[in-house]
Amino acid sequence: MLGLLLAIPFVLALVVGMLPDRQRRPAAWLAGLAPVAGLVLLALMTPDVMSGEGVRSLLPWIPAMGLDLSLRLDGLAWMFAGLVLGIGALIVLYASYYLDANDSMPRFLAFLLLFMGAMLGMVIAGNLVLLAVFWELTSISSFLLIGFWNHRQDARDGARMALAITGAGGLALLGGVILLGRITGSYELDVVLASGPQILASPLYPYALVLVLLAVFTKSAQFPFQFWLPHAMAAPTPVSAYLHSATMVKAGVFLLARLHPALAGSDLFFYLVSGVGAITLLVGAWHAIFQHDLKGLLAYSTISHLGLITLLFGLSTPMAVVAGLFHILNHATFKASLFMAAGIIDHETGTRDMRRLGGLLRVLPYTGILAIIASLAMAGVPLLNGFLSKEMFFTEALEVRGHMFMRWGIAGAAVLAGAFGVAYSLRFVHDTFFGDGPVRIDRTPHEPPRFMRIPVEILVILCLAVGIAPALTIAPVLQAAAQGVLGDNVPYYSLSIWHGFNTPFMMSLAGLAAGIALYFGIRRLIDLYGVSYDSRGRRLYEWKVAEAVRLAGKLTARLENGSLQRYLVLMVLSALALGIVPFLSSDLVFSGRSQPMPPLAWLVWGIGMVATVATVVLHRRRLLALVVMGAVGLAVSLAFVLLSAPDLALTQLLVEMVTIALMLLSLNYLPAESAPEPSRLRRWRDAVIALAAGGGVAALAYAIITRPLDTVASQILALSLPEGGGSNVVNVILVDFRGFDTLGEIAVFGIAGLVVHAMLRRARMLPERRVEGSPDPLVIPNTVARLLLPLALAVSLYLFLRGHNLPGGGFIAGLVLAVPVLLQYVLSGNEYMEQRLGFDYPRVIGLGLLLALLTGVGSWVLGYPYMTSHTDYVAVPLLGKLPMASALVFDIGVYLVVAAGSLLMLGMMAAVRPPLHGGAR
Amino acid sequence: MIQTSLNIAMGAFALAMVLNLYRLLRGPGIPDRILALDTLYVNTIALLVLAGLRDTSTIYFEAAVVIAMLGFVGTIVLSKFVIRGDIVE
Amino acid sequence: MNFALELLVCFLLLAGSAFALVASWGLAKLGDIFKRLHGPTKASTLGVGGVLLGAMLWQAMQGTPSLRELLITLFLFMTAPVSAYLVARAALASDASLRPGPPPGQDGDA
Amino acid sequence: MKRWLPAPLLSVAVFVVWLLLVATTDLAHVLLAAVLAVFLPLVAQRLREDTAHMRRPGVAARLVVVVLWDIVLSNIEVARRILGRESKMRPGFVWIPLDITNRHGISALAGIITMTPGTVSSELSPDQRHLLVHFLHLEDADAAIAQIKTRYEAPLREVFP
Amino acid sequence: MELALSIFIGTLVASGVYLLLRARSFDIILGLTLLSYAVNLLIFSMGRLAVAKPPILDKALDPTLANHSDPLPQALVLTAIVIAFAMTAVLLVTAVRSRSDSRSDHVDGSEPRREDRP
Amino acid sequence: MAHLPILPVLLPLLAAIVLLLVPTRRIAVHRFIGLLSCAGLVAVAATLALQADDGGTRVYLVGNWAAELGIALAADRLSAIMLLATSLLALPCLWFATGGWDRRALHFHVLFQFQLMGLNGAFLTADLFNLFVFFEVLLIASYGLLLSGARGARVRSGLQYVAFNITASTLYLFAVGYIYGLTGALNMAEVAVRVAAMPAAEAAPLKAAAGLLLVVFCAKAALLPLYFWLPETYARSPAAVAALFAVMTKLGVYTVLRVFTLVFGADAGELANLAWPWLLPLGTATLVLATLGALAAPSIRLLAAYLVLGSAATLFIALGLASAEALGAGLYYLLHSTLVGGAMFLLADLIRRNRDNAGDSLRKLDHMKHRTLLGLMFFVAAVSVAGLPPLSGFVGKFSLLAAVPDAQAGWIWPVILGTSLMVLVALASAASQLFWREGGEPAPPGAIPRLRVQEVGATLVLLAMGVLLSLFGGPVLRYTQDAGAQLVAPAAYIDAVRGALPKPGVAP
Ligand code: NA
Ligand code: NA
Repeated sequence: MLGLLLAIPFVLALVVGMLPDRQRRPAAWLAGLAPVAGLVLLALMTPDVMSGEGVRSLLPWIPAMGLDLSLRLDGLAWMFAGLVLGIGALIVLYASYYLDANDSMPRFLAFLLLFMGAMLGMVIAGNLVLLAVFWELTSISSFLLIGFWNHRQDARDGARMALAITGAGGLALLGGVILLGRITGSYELDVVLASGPQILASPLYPYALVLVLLAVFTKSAQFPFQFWLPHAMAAPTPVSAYLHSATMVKAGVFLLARLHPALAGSDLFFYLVSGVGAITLLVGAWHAIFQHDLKGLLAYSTISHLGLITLLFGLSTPMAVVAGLFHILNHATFKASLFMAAGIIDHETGTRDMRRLGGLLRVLPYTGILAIIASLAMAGVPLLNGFLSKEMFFTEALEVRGHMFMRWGIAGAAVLAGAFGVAYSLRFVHDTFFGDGPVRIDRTPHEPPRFMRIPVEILVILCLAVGIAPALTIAPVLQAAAQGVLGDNVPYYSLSIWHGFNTPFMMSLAGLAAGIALYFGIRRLIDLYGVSYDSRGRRLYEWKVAEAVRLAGKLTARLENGSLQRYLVLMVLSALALGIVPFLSSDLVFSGRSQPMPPLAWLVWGIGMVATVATVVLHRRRLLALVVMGAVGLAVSLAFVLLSAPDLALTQLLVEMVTIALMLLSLNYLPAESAPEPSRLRRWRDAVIALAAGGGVAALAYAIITRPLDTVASQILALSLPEGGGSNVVNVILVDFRGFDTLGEIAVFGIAGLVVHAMLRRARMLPERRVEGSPDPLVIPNTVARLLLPLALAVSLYLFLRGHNLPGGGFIAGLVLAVPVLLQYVLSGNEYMEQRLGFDYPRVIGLGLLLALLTGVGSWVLGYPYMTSHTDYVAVPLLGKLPMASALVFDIGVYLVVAAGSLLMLGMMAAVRPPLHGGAR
Repeated sequence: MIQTSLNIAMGAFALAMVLNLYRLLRGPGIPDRILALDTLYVNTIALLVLAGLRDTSTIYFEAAVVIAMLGFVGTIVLSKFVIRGDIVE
Repeated sequence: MNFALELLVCFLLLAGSAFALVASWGLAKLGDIFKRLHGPTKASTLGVGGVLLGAMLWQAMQGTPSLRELLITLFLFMTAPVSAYLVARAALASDASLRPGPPPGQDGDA
Repeated sequence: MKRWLPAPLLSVAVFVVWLLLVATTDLAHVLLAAVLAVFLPLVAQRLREDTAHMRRPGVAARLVVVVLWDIVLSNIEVARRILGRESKMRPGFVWIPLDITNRHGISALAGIITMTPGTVSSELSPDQRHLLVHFLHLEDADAAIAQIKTRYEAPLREVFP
Repeated sequence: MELALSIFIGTLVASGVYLLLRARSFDIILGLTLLSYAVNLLIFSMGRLAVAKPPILDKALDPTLANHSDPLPQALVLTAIVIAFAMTAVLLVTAVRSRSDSRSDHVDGSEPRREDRP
Repeated sequence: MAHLPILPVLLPLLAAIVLLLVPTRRIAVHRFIGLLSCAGLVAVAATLALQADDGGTRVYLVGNWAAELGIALAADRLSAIMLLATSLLALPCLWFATGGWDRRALHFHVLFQFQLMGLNGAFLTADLFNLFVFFEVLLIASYGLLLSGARGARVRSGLQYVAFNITASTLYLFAVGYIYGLTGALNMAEVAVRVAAMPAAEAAPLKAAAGLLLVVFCAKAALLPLYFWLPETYARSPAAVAALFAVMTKLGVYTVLRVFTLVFGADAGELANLAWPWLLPLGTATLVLATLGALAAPSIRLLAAYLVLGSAATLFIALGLASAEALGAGLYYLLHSTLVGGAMFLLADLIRRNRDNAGDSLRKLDHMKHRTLLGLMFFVAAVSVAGLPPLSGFVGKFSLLAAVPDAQAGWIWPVILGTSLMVLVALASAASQLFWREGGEPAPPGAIPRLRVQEVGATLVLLAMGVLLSLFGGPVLRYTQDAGAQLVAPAAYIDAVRGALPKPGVAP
């Protein structure tokens, strides 16, 4: 049943939200259904609540984080649920008359229901995490509601501010919740609430308390976070009436009540909560006096009343708790009705500015009376509900324990706040309904539609009923709620309206008198209408946000300056740092033995070193650098030859050729020289970094290669011939042991071809230099190159076939095929080649990959893992037995991909055409 | 005797390569350097063959063949670039 | 006989390497690109050729006759002139002052 | 025949090259070489619109011998010049008028010139009627032209008509 | 020999890193090429150095590391060479396209307006 | 079924091959094949995930060689999670691209499949060098995806991206080289055993090598100070590609997680727990900076990029804590941020195209078409990204907070909570700017491309996944926490990989 209660608003929100804008009436009916149905369900559950047992339901959700859909309806929750649903019902009714034709009714009501559901969820949550979830949901949905009139700047700002402040509180709540969970070992409310002493004794308690209080204070607009609330008044009035009387802002004090058993009882709690409450009480009330906007006045009044409630919970005596709960109810009723009245006035006059209003009792007598009664309740005038809870407050204020300063301070604050409350209530009534006016309004006000008034009437009647006959009306509710907070500690209290001429009563009277005097005193002393009140909190907030954004932008631009040079230098430096740090605490040991240097190695070494340095020195003249780098490549290849790696040498040589060709092809579209770099400092810095990197790499390499190594390669060597079927172990590794690498490698190669294809197919680029005149046919080289081609094909095939046993293999062979074809491109031109060699290279790449893939899959048929190679000897007539390793077929795939990939790259680079509409650089 | 001549021959080729390197670095023109690189490759072929002879190993052969057959590709491509600016037209 | 052959091998190796060395010496020493061009083209023929011949002979003496080195010679003979030709063309292209006049009887835009 | 063996000489070359590469005369490889000898030129055919047709193998053989001998001489000659005083050199360019028109012939001539005494072919005129030759040491241009034309071009014209 | 090779690798790295930190795309490509030489030699040398012991099995020799150089790093380097080539190709084409589109071969896409801050 | 662990690699490869063989102009066929492959991957990944939930590690010996000799793939919970995240992201991304981008970028479908192949391979392989190969596969495919059809600024940021990643890959090779030189093995499990047995005297070089690895992984995962390239590159990528890239930073995170729990984890003797002390502060700092970037982002795509960056940084905090619980929370967060981050990029593109003139600028005002739908989608995405309840971001962040030990809570909590708040502010102001304000001249009707079903559908699907992730948070979080527990006790993985026996029989 609790689940249903919770689900109704959400489901209906979804339904209502999907209605088209013009379906205003159905939307209102459906939306109204939610609170009404909820109230019915709540009523059905009332007996269980009253009996003190409460209702519970549990649905596992995310047990791993201690978050379950645990719902729990005790007295407190019941009271709040009633408040949320009851006032919610009235708000829906009110809103359906309030919104005008331009506003999307379904959307508004959907948001409202969403919010209602969130509130409801929060109050009946039986799990702290779940409570936090709904807590944040109220922030989110209130964002949508406050910003509903989003064409207005103040609405947008107000919404964002409310979200930021209450969202921040919600985040703090998460922290608090986790700490509570850590202390008690559970997030279940039943457990947490029963662990009060344990929590108070925990070293984590202060942190948990502060975090939870942050949530409470932000949500309930306590000092110094109160400033968001007045700005939330940019919302449509039904929203204000709902959020700022009964629901949103009450969430904070609800949490205070909810966690009272777990958190209250320490000095810290007392001083923090009651201190903040007292300050807020005064600050809010004082500011309320000087508002000109009806809703602004009500907003500050709300802040003040929330301060009062907070203060009461801070006092923590059972009686104070009861008073707090009582005031929650009372405030909700009178404040909601006042907001609605303000909305009606706004609706009828087009303004909420009290400086332009006045004398409205004449034109809106009925609404006026209602509003005046509610204001009196707000002022704490006897026979109205506000009086009762205020008197309880005075009683408690007198019984404050603790430091003397605190005792007197709170008692004084109570009287003072009472006076302020009277003053602003007076202002509300006086400036609106009496005196001159209204002025400068462009419409004729008259009483609002019948149904728009009904909610106000109901609420005002409640104010009266409670004020006159509390025992008959509110007593059971309060009792249940108090039981929810205090358990068996509910004190005896009397809800009678008359307790005799005791001190609290005298305080009430004093406050009343002082308030009246204050109001009229102020009017006489200063030009109240001239006071322009500006929210310092808001200004501070906006300045802070703007400043934060500005600083963030500056910092970001500073860090990410779009310079690749910086990004790369950072990477090099990071590598240097992490490479060097280990040696700070231990030395790099050069322990091993070196082999003597063969004479030939000196040559290779010398060529390599000299050419490398020369490449750097000459790098700005690019063609030159390229030629010199050719010598580096040669030296590296020779080093491979010398050090027993013939396959590597071959590959390096061939790749070198293709690379040079590619670089030259690109160089045609790049400047011939690198522009000089202006900063000498940077070059020196880079040189130092480069030397450090080189030195580090070399030292580490030397230290490693002079020590012995126990490598898996010994097994590979042993297995290569008997099980891999080849005596060129490198090739056996490539196509068999680590054939999977090769599969990836040829994929990379093929993709590179595709990427180049994709980037250049439609590209038109203007070459850097263009020699005039038609291209030279280069007859002589051409003739030779064509003669060479079939021979090169033969060599390529040869290298391919023997690769498994001797240096060679698919990759090398593929390049040996590609390089002579490249030569044909160079000598015969692109057009000529495309006419004659118009292969669909991407497709050949695909075929090669397919072959490689299928070879591997072939072993599945035999029940072996992918790429298990199978060597078989096929008897061919005349030729005898030929070895047919599946690895060979795989190598064909490699061959195809490499040849097609490199030709695709070269061909695409070659085929680039100049732009259609010339245009010089 | 053979060993000695082998060593002398290799030394000669090594020296030749050093001279090539000198030209490669000195220039002055790009064609000079291309020529130097080309010669470096050619001398390398001989060096590889000699090394194979010395180590009685055939593994150097492939590299030698490939350089002989395709080593001039670099020369052609670079020269073509100097001649036309665009190596494939 | 064997000694004579061995002597021949030595001669071939030494002569080849000597030619190659001289060629590279020329490349390093001579003053302009066209003069330099002459040495290396020769080196790739006789220099490497001599070494290859010696190598083949030696291998035959060792009982592992191989003609594969011929391939290297074949390819070198095919490619070396092309290299020289293109380097010469490049030299002509990169420095107009080196270029002689057009062939007799033709315009200057050859 | 022409369809399957468009360039018999090339086929022979492939056949020989293959056997040289594998360095064996196993029946399998001989067969494979034969297959390749047919197949590879066909593949290469895609890129070659004209094929070298050689005549007069005798003349060709004689030319080869001459050229090989000249190469040896050329090396000695060039070595002498390189080792000698550079100031004594009289390098120079000569445009050699060509009578040979076959592309392959011209290429062969250019190659031979490059490999033989003191000469490097440097450029072919666009109309393919003149070959620019650089001489390391040029004393008498006309004599040089005459020598090249008789010693190399004439036999080449017979081989590549 | 180990020391010489290490020094060569170090030189390649230093040169490569210096070029890598230049501002022009082609310089970076040259730098990366040098770095890839370096890394190839490095990986290769991690199998330890051996002269005249190619990892090609011979019936006469036991298939052990005493007679053959470590084939595994060689196979790795082969893969690395190929991949580096593919990457270079893509980088080159990107550099060319970037130059063509932004009319600058500066890696940041535009000529520096004021003096570079070091 | 025995071949299941290799399917995530072979399936996209096969698809790519088939796509290469089908002519490019048959776009419908291309789309069908691509989507089919992605759907297949989802199925395979889900099956693997279910299998892996028995706590075992499935080892697949490619080529039937023992793991240390050949290349082994290993699928445990972590791998399964990554595979699932990838495929779940890929399917909608591809669907989105079929809205039209795939026509404009040559080879789009092929490259997309290759990218998946690379990602999946990287998530599965147990071999350090094979990891490099798959890195390269996915990187080069990503270059293609980024650059195909690109011009102007996109090419330039592509150039930076390519150069940066090639440098990182080179660095990786250095690291792998050193590691092989020190341990003589490449298989991670084998390396782990050898590392653990390493005498203390030799630890320093190994630490240096591990440090280089860490730098590379962090460059991929975009950790301070190596992330600066990311925002611009991602913001300039085509939407479907940027969305897919949301998993790329996670790849960096994955590799750190894998290698530094397995090889340099708790059991690594002298080298135990090498990475974590670096990651915690750097991750925190990155998170802060990424959030500031989000706060200041001038465009919605940049905003999305910073959010993705921030999510990776959050993961690093989880990594730095290195407890089973934190890792579990982190992995959940990884799933969430991958899917929702992807959605954010797709959404950014939809928003950009439905504004008249201002594009995705958050500075300029404009008119927005389809305001309600897009606004709603943005709202859901924002709630999720900001870590607000009840969506997945909340679950992830909350579990992470809960996993922070008391000692570190004092500074990690404020950072995580504070950055959440800033993200909230940034998103709220972006939403207010985009959906609540109007300005400028409205474009003539028809000038704005209409919303395509594929694009909206794909975005909705991704958002829905985020919602489902929260709805089924129970089992998912349980799974990721089990995965976390598996990671902090790597012995089982090591034994499984090293103990896997090649199948005896006729081979070779
Ligand atoms: Na196998
Ligand atoms: Na071109």
